Amino acid sequence: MSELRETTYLEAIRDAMAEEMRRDDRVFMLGEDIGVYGGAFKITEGFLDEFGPDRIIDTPISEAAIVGAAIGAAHMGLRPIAEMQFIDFIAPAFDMIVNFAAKSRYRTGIGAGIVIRGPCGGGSRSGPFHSQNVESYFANVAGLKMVAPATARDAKGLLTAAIRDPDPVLFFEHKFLYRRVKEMLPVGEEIVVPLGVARTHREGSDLTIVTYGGMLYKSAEAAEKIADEDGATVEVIDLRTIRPLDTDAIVASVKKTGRLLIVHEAARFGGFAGEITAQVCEQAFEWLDAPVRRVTALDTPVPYAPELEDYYLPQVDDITAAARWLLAY
Amino acid sequence: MSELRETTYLEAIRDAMAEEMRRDDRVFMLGEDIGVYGGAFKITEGFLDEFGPDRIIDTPISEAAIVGAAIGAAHMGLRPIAEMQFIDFIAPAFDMIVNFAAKSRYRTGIGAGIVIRGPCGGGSRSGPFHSQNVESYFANVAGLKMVAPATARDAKGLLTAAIRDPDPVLFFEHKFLYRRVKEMLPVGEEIVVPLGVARTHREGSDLTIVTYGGMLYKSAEAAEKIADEDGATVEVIDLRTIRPLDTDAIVASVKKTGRLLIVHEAARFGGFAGEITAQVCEQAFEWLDAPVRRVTALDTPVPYAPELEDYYLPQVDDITAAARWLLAY
Amino acid sequence: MGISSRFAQEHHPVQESTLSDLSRTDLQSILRYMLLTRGLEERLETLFKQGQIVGGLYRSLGQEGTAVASAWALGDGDWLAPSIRDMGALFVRGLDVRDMLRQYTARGTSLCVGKDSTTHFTVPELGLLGPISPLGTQLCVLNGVALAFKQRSQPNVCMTYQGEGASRTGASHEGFSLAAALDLPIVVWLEHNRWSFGTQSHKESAVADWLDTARMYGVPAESVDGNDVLAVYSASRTAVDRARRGDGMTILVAETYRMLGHAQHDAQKNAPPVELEEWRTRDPIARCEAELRDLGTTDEGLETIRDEVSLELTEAVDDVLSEPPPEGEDALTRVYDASELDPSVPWTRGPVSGYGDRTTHVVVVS
Amino acid sequence: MGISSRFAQEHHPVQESTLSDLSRTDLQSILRYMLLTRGLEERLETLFKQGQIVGGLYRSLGQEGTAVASAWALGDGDWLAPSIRDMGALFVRGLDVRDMLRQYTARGTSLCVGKDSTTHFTVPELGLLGPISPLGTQLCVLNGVALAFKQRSQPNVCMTYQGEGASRTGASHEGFSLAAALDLPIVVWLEHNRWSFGTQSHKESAVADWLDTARMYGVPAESVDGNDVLAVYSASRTAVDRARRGDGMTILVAETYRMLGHAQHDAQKNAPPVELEEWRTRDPIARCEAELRDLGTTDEGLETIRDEVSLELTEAVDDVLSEPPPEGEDALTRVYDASELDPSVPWTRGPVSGYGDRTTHVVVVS
Ligand SMILES: Cc1ncc(C[n+]2csc(CCOP(=O)(O)OP(=O)(O)O)c2C)c(N)n1
Ligand SMILES: Cc1ncc(C[n+]2csc(CCOP(=O)(O)OP(=O)(O)O)c2C)c(N)n1
Ligand SMILES: [Mg+2]
Ligand SMILES: [Mg+2]
Repeated sequence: MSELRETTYLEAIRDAMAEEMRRDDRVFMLGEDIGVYGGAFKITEGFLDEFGPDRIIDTPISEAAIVGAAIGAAHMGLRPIAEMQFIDFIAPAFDMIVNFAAKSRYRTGIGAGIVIRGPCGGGSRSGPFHSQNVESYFANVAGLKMVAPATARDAKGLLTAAIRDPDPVLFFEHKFLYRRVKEMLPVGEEIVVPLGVARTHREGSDLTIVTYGGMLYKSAEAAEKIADEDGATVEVIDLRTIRPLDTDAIVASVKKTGRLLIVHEAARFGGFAGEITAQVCEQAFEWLDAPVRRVTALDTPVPYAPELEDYYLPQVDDITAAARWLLAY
Repeated sequence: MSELRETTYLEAIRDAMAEEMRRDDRVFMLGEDIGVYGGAFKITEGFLDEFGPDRIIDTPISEAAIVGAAIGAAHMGLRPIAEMQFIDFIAPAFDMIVNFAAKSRYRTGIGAGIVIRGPCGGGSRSGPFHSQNVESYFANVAGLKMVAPATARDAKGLLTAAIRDPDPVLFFEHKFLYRRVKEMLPVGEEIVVPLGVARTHREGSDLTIVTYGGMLYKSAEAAEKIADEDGATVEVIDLRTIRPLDTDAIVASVKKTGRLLIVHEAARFGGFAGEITAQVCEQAFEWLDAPVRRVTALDTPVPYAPELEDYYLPQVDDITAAARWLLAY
Repeated sequence: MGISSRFAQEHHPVQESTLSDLSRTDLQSILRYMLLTRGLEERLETLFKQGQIVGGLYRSLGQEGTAVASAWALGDGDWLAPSIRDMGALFVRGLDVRDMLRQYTARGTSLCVGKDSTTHFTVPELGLLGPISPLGTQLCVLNGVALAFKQRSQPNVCMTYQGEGASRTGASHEGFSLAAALDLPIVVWLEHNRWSFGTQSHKESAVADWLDTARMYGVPAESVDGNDVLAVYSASRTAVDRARRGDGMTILVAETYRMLGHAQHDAQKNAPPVELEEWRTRDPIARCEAELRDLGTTDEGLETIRDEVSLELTEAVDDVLSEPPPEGEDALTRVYDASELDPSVPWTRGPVSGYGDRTTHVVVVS
Repeated sequence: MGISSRFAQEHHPVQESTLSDLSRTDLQSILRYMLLTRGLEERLETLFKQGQIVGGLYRSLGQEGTAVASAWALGDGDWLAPSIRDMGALFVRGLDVRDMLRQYTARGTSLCVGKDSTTHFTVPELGLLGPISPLGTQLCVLNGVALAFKQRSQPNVCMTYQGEGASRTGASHEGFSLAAALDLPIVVWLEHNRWSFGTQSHKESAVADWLDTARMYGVPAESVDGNDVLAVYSASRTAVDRARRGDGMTILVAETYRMLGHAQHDAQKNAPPVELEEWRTRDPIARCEAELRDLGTTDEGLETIRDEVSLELTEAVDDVLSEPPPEGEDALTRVYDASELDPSVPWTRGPVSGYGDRTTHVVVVS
């Protein structure tokens, strides 16, 4: 039973990769400025010294080539972790991910067990190109998996599972949580959280909030507020994995509460809330006592000025208002 | 009142571009093999001779550069039409579309009034990379518009509107319809169909089918079958424009019929049916007498062999079965 | 699974000639593979006209020499990544002509079990990495294979092919640039066949000497007569040895010509007759036969090779046409790898029960 | 709108010197713009430390000469597309330093009305095309501007800048390749400043001579001392004239050095001290001042320029800091162009009524 240490979300990600690289020499990393520089967010600080230039590879600025090389290495039985300096820069690799990685097993029988990870999300005043949530770009792509951890434990456990997964996994790290979210975790101890299983963050019986990533904390805060001020109990489900989706967990909760609010940080139109709504309508329609609602960012790019970004992002008051509307329905 | 001529879906697209180029010298085209060769589907046959190499531009194989040049030309007040030889090859231009074109007006106040068009969809045994429906990749991207015509008249009218639109429009032409769909259209007469307005293809009172693009005909066939064999009337709504979505038309129909079936050719999970379901739940929940259902392709890439592709694609029987399930609910 | 075991028997290692010039037997084998390629493509064309081919058919007439003679320079454990026009190289590496027939006729027995066509298969047992349609991407993926060789200090090399049209894509540039930066053991053939789909490449680019496009990456580059199998082989040989020594990537420009349209639907009517005429005189097969005659191979000898090839093809076509197409439900298989899945994870259970129609599948695993 | 009218008055056309060497007044203006750039960046750094800057701050210390002297070669109606490190070029083209201050402090009065930062603005009135963060894309878009010039047979040219790091992206390659193929009137500065974010560029690429990367596109290319404003100007001048004549693209490689980290958060601790030392002696401003002394400008004369610049900056900072931030609701504006919208089209009506919370906006137009 190893000692516990306060571990940030960022450290949990670093530990998952370092420990897995120590355990399994098939695991290696490639990306921009991850070696000598230690990564834009210093996540890979010290990795070059410990694992050497063959396993911590500084690449040119070429996201498509980074993902491509990861796919080829995976074909050879290696377990590559490709870092996108910001997840927004996954866009130039879109073709490589959607057409090569995702379809490889289906077409050829040879899988592409790679992890593509990087910082996503807003709140840090980084403007339209360093704040995006990109899950919806890939939501309709069969063959991919998508993960969005909210806690330090899940960040470590899901990343470990993602590295071991035989299929391509997009791993979205919310940069706002990197240093703000902390948790006591056993030092050097393996944590594996299976992909595709949601977590009930908070139990409740009057309303279900389904969320993931950065929005977990605002949702929990709203739930808290409602418990204190309205005496109603809100169940908060943290999806953890976006694709594949743990529909069973969502449906079970909705059948209990009869009310569903979906909260995500990405824009509203065409966002992931749609898929959740569709599946709940298909599988729990008769249990719904109120319309399924969603609280999301606005249908605009992510603006840069604090006043604009705060208005753009879903806030606790928005969630509370929508939740109360549902409870009163 | 000009004479009518039988016009295929493909000819309607050709006419829209040729007529608009004759009317407005700001309109020009760029793409791969559109000039000397006349286009992979011969849509631009003869264009080089009529409009010359400055307006019919053969480019290198570089979709990002094609879309980029279109954006810059639009900044200068021109009205570019960028052809993707197959819409699948829009993937390498994803970054350029999502990050440059879509966000330009929001960030800088300068719009990017471009049309990106190309053949989409399955049924022609073309395998995983020449059969895709890509609307969901872009559904969550504010600043874009997306159009998917099903009839020859709409193909001409929507493309004309798209060319005149001040914002970036993705125009999806279903290649299975190119030569199979015909209609009598007035020769050389301007047709403009506004973006964002759905069309009621068939009136009905017992069930609403919402669809677009290639699936219109299978949906209509199912509706026909049900009318004949079950005596129930199905309303078929052809969205025509996917983004922005004509929610009013959908909601009005659902409030009338109380039952909604969504049919699209793209895969199910994370497909566009989700957004439609979410909006209907938000705006017509009390009018729903049955769960919203969807008939879509399988959650796999598009397979190549006829046996596999037929199994993969939504068929009339699937639509009929789902419709009957809803009617019996 | 079935595939790999099949190859376990079939795969016949390519002998490595140690000298950079070829023995007569080598040259006869090279001729044989070129004839096999051209012969198979002619059969496929017939099948296409008979409506037996699913989708498009892409010929390599006039370019067989580049594919075959370059692959001849590879050894056991090396990987090869062909474009759709490099079928010949695959046979050199041990692929059965039946496998190409199965691909084009979309058999359930094909390497892609009917889910994809042409050379779009990946077969680790043979060291074959197939392309996907979006051009330029394949080199980026092959880099990863080479990276694995390097990490395991395994003395193997990768060879791939790219058209001049494809070399205009962003992916191609990123692939070259990363391979050079990481000093990967890769040989890239830039196939300058004068065409890109329906357009002459000089109409789509300002490149005067395609060798310049190779030079920019800071690696050795050479221009080669792509229709001269001896030249192609020795350039390949040098480049392969260099890569095997650990001295990194080489880019070879094959000067050649696409003698037919992009695919069956393209009559290539814009091709200048003089150009076609000129290149017809440079046919790689005719030139290889001439070489062999000089080396003493008799007309009977050449006849025998042709007859063997023709017999092999007839048998292959008969076999494959009698093989079954895939079953519809197979469309649902191998989207994800089932082998490592935890049954306690809900989505792995596959189809959602409820409506009982097949469109309610959420996620499908094999 | 407001913006354009503002520029209508402010925009002072840059005089075109007809000779390829510069007059002393030209050189004094160039010095002035370099001082303005460095001075502004120093003020911005102070503001950054005071927490007045929103987001990152990117300096061009040591590279001011390339940006300023190259832009000096442009004329009325020409377009310029800067990277985030080419602020100096913008002032030459008529941008007010206040506009950069507004960008970095996220004012509602900024060219991006607070929606984006740095040089990410596009101002047709000044012929300025801003970049977006994804590198390599800007050149592709500038090609479209040049294409418009060509179609209108308008004798204007485009100039842009790209780091050696950015030149590894696929978009960059596609942009160069298309510009060359279409013979567009563009001058591209490849800024070889030895760094790409936190990594020395030679560690990320095998390119020995960056001029090779330019040669591959089949257009004229030249290597230039990026810290020598005279060399930068005359190379730019020649390239601009060539483009204006209709002879297409030129690629110029600026040999220079990024004297500070990528952004404020980067101390550039891996920079070899000797390298920094060596390049400090090549400071473009010091060298330009020396030139001017040779041409007879007195120390008083140089003092005066410094004082004017300093005064201008103090006023600008005071003005801008007193300007208001944007209003939250402005986040909803100009996603689409409202001016041409047909009110009968449902979605143009904007927010969906019903729940009355602001998260129900479906689509927003300005
Ligand atoms: C990214 C992308 N855009 C467009 C196409 C369509 N396409 C298929 S082959 C081809 C021409 C390829 O020319 P080249 O690379 O020279 O190869 P060749 O056909 O001459 O062997 C094109 C444009 C594609 N496959 N991928
Ligand atoms: C496609 C893409 N990937 C990664 C980044 C992150 N990034 C921003 S600047 C930079 C380094 C750019 O180096 P260079 O092009 O040489 O310009 P310099 O900073 O030296 O002026 C990187 C990697 C990006 N902006 N775009
Ligand atoms: Mg070619
Ligand atoms: Mg640099």
